[in-house]
Amino acid sequence: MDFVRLVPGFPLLGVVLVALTGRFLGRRGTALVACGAVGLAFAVALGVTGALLQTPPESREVEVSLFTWAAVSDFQVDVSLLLDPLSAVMILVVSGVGFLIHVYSVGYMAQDPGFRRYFAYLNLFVFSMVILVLAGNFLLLYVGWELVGLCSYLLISFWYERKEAAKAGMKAFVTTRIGDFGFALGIFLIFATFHTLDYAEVFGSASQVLTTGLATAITLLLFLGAVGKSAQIPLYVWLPDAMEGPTPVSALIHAATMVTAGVYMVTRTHVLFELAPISMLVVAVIGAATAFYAATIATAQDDIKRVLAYSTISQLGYMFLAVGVGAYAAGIFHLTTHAFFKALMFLGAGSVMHALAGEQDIQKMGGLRWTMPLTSITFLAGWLAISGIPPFSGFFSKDEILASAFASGQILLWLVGVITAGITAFYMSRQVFLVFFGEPRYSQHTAIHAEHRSVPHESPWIMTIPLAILAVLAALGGFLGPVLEDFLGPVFAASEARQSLPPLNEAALIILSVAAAGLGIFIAWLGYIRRGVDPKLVAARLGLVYRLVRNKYYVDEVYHALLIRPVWQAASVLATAVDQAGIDGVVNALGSIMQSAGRGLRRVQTGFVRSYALIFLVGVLLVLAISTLR
Amino acid sequence: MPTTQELIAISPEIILALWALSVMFLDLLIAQSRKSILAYWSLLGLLLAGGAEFSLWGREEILFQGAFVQDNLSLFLDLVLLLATGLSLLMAKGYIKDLEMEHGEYYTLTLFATLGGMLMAGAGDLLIVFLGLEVLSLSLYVLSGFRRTEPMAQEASLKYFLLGAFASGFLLYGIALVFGSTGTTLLGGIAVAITEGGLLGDPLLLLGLGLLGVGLSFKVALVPFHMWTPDVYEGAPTPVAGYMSVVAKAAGFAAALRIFLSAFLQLAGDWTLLLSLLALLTMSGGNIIALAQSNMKRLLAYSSIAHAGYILLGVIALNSWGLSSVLFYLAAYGFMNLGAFAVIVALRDGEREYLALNDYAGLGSRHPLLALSMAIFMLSLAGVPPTAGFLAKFYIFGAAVQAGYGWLAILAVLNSVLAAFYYLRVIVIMYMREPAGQVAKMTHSPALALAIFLAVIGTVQLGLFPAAVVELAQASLFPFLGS
Amino acid sequence: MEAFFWVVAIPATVSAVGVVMMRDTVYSALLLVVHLLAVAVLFVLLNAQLIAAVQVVVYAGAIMVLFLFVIMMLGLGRGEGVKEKLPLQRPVALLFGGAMAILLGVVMSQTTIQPVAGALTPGDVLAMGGNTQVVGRLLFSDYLLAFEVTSILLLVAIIGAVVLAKRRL
Amino acid sequence: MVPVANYLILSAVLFTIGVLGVLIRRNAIVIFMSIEIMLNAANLAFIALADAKGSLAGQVFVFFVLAVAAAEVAVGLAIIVAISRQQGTIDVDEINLLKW
Repeated sequence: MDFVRLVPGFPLLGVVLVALTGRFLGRRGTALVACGAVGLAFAVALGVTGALLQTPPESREVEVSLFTWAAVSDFQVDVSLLLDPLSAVMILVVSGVGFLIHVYSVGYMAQDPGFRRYFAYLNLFVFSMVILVLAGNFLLLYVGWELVGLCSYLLISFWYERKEAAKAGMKAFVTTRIGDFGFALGIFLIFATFHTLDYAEVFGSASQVLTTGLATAITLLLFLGAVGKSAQIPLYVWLPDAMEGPTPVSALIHAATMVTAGVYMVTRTHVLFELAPISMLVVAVIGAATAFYAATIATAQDDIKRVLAYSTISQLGYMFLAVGVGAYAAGIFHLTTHAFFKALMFLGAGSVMHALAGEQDIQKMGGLRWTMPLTSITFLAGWLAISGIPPFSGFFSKDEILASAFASGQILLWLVGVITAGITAFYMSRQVFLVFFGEPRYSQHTAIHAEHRSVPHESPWIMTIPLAILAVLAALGGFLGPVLEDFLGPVFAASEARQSLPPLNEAALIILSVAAAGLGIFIAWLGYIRRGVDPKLVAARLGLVYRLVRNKYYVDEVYHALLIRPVWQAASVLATAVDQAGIDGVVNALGSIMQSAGRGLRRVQTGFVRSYALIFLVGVLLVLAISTLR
Repeated sequence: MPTTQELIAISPEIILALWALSVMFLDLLIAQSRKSILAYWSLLGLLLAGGAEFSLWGREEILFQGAFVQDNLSLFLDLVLLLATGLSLLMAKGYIKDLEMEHGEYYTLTLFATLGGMLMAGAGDLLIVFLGLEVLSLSLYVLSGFRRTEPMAQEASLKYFLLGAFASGFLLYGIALVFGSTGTTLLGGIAVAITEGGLLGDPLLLLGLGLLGVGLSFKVALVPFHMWTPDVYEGAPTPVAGYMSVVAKAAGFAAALRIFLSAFLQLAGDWTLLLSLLALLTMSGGNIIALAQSNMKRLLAYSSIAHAGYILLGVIALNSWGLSSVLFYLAAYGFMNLGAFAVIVALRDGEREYLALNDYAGLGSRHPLLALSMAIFMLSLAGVPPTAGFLAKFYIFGAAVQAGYGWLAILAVLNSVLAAFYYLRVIVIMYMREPAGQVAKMTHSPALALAIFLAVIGTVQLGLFPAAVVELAQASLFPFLGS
Repeated sequence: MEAFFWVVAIPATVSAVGVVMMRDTVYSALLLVVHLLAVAVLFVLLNAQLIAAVQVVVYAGAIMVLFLFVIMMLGLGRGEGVKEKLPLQRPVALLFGGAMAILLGVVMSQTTIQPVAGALTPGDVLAMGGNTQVVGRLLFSDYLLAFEVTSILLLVAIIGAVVLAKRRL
Repeated sequence: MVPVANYLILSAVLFTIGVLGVLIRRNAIVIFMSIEIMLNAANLAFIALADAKGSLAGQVFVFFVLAVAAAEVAVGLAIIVAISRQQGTIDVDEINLLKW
């Protein structure tokens, strides 16, 4: 199974080819190379998974060491790839969905002057993500982790001429860096405890070496990294802004793959998490809270991509809920189905925007099911999947999570999950109804602007075929569930299997969650199709609540008032030359403190040699005092 | 009389000294228009000296009654110094021609400065440390002011000189006190005297060591002894600034390693508090002030200060891992930092240099390869994987954790998070900002291109396949700490 | 002997203070010569005859002449502008300088120096041929490398001085 | 015999005077001369300690320091001459282009 190295190998080759020879390849050649690289990676991923299936379940774990990367004294890190069912599933998702999105991008980005740069970044992303999931030790995991962050940042600010895009990229990079900081510390702590970073060695000796306190510290730090990368409370703020990037990027990185890295990482290190019950609880609670919280925000967003972004945050919350209650296979299962239906919906949204000359406000759409039949049908498949309507994929995976939560005794979290399922069905239905049903509300101007056609048009085949494939997967992917859980079984063998519920209870749970989804859809239907209830009236009636939700709970504003403004004022006292304006986000605030501290301290550098000598003397006194007066 | 064996063992230093002299003589014979021959001639000398270093690998020679030691540690450091010198000469060749200061003395002084650094790296006696430091410093005072009629260069030279001589005074006073306490200036002798004389708590020794540390701190630019750095880097010719940022720092750390390992190892425990404080001040001070810089050379000056702080962590850890990571860091730092300076040198229109950060706007589309190289150096300086800078930081921080300075490592990681801001700002400006006017012009020169290319290769190579260099670094420390 | 020490130490200190205090640079330079000569006398008291001689000939003689020459040639008699831009510099410097002096002084007043094993008394040195001969021999045996490095250092200084100060290269 | 502590304290005092000269004076030449006082103070400490220790190594060291001082003077004065010619001042407070 050595040829697993080709999975990262092909995309890397793609990057090199596109970057170095793209100029000569032309658009067609570039597209071919980039898509081909990822397609081949997918083929290899299929091959290694097949090979893995040939071996008996207990021995499905292959470590391929490429070379010794770093070695000091008795400590050694190899660049090694670990292929086991978990990473096999992940590379299949990454390269498979990645391939479809590559193909879609060929159509979507056809007119863009940055075509070649785009595909170089995209290939680099696939490479980095594959490295992340195939890593055989924490250091390589960290490398992949940082690299995907870098790619995400490059791609969010891909259209850097737009100020918002550049800012959003910076915000994403910096926010996730706060998480990465925790992640790095966690790795350091692991290293300090185990004196190795190899998965097998760490996990093998964890139960003997770790005390509960230490395990809690390590896992909470690791989880901080996951919170940043997977946009959970409180570090979720970057993901909605990340929608400034091209839509296929949002589909690939900010829905299907990179943001799930946190879930993957927690799953991968579940041995450690299980030694720290508190951390498990934290993961589950944060997951459930984020799921609910982001879902409520999504109900009142009008931007087609922002709805999907908050929905992604919410669905990631579900996955964390799953791993938090020990249902790792369920978490990965939902990760997989989510990759299908969320990528599908993002690409569908992209197709819609493509048709409407970049319009993103769902209030200005409507009736598109006639003009864009394929897009609408596929989008509907995604809608039913995420809403949890059987037999669409989301139903199976979400139900699995809820059942696990219930079985683990976390009834409250289960309840939150069910309510969230209802809200999810509501806001997704609202979006579908506003976009594809009812009367067209887009202005003639928009439509005409779109390549001089009076009617919005269906997207070219290169964009619709990936949509169709994803739609099939989103619809039928749920049936993969048992296979997947069976396949993943050995990885989590050590953990206790979920106590199975009596069939009757199981059925009751299913009925409850489907009922919640149905209710959500029904309310949306009432409000947006039948117009029996006027959403505006409801909004007015709800008053404060609506405004809270509509304004994303004023988090940005609260951050601004609590952190940024005071800091800002303090900063302006520190340095008079604070001339930048319009800074938002807690992170930028931190940055601005440092910037103004820098500006302040910079003044110490007066240019007078005598002041330098004086500071030197102060240093001498410091040194002498500490070294003698002990 | 020195024995033949001694002469062979010290042959790299001899070759370099002779080469510097030969450059002076050649300078007389060569017409002004063909002075660049001297650059290649000097490079040949560096190669020969480097070859001599390689052939001496694995030996451990104590020469001149203990005044000089040629062992793997000094050879490793010498190679770093020679490499940095080579890169800086490649950068300098076109630069000094365009800025009308192409005199043979430039090469002579550069070679002598490197020789000074090599003497520090192999010193077995505080006297040799002092003399090596002075050879290095005097050459650098002159090189910083090599653009003789340029007020900024003169100012840089004067400031560096006055503060450098001031610091030398402290260094010398420190040596005097150490001598007073132990009765010798030989490093090995000091160690013996400390053990036999029971001098562990001797106030005179502590005072002396403190002052000695101050002198070296000045050279490697630790806060608060760093004040000269930004001004001198900005005023000095760019290749000289790059040279200084690596060679002076590496030589300073080399001397510090020598002195601490050979003479004061027993006192090491007493210094952790002080060194930790200095490391903290240095990292934070450098990074925070760098955030507010708008001149590329000053930015790199503050960045180099911050890097000295990181390197100090490895010295504090004082185990074989920590010290080998110091060596590795110096090598990695040499490549990435000189690379960044080489890009600055390349961004030049004849005499006009583009030094403002804003001049880098639009570089990404106008000069894609140059911008890509700069991006690699910046990412490496920021410590983003899989570059040399990442691995170097990982080693150093890991060593700190292993030696029980987890809190220091945490602060260092926090610092490198902070540092990412200003390194990335350069990348953002290059790729994501439209230039206000004309995009900066680029000077094409094969030598310069070679320098940048080598630096890129080094930065990437040490990031991906560092094993060989790490092994060398470890082998360098074997005699001191065992494996 | 004790009295003689003070007779020399006080002028050495006073002249050093004078170097720092004098407004006219020429006076500073001349006082520095006095200071160097006084210290040379102390060197003799401390049995370092060769160094004392070198101090007088090279330092007080050659180097100070160079200083005076530069001062005269460039007319640098008063090299300071009238306005003090850093009014706090002087008090703060005195504060920290004083602190350093006290710190050093306290440590040094408590110091007792133990002679090294095999210490040489002045009588021993005399028996070996006198201070000049013994130090001279050391320079060319144990300190050969340092001696050679010093030659390079001086060469660097010469090149440097020429590069910086010559009008045309 | 004069105790070695006397010499050491004298050298500390001289050293401090030199340091203060560097800090307080603005004339580059006087600053430079103050640095010479510092070096000289260190030399005095060296010689005194060499005498007390009974080791000639201290004297040899001072010999080299004198050579170093001479070299520094050559370079330092050259820098000062160049600046004085070009900028017409050697007041270090006036030489203040590089800052922040």
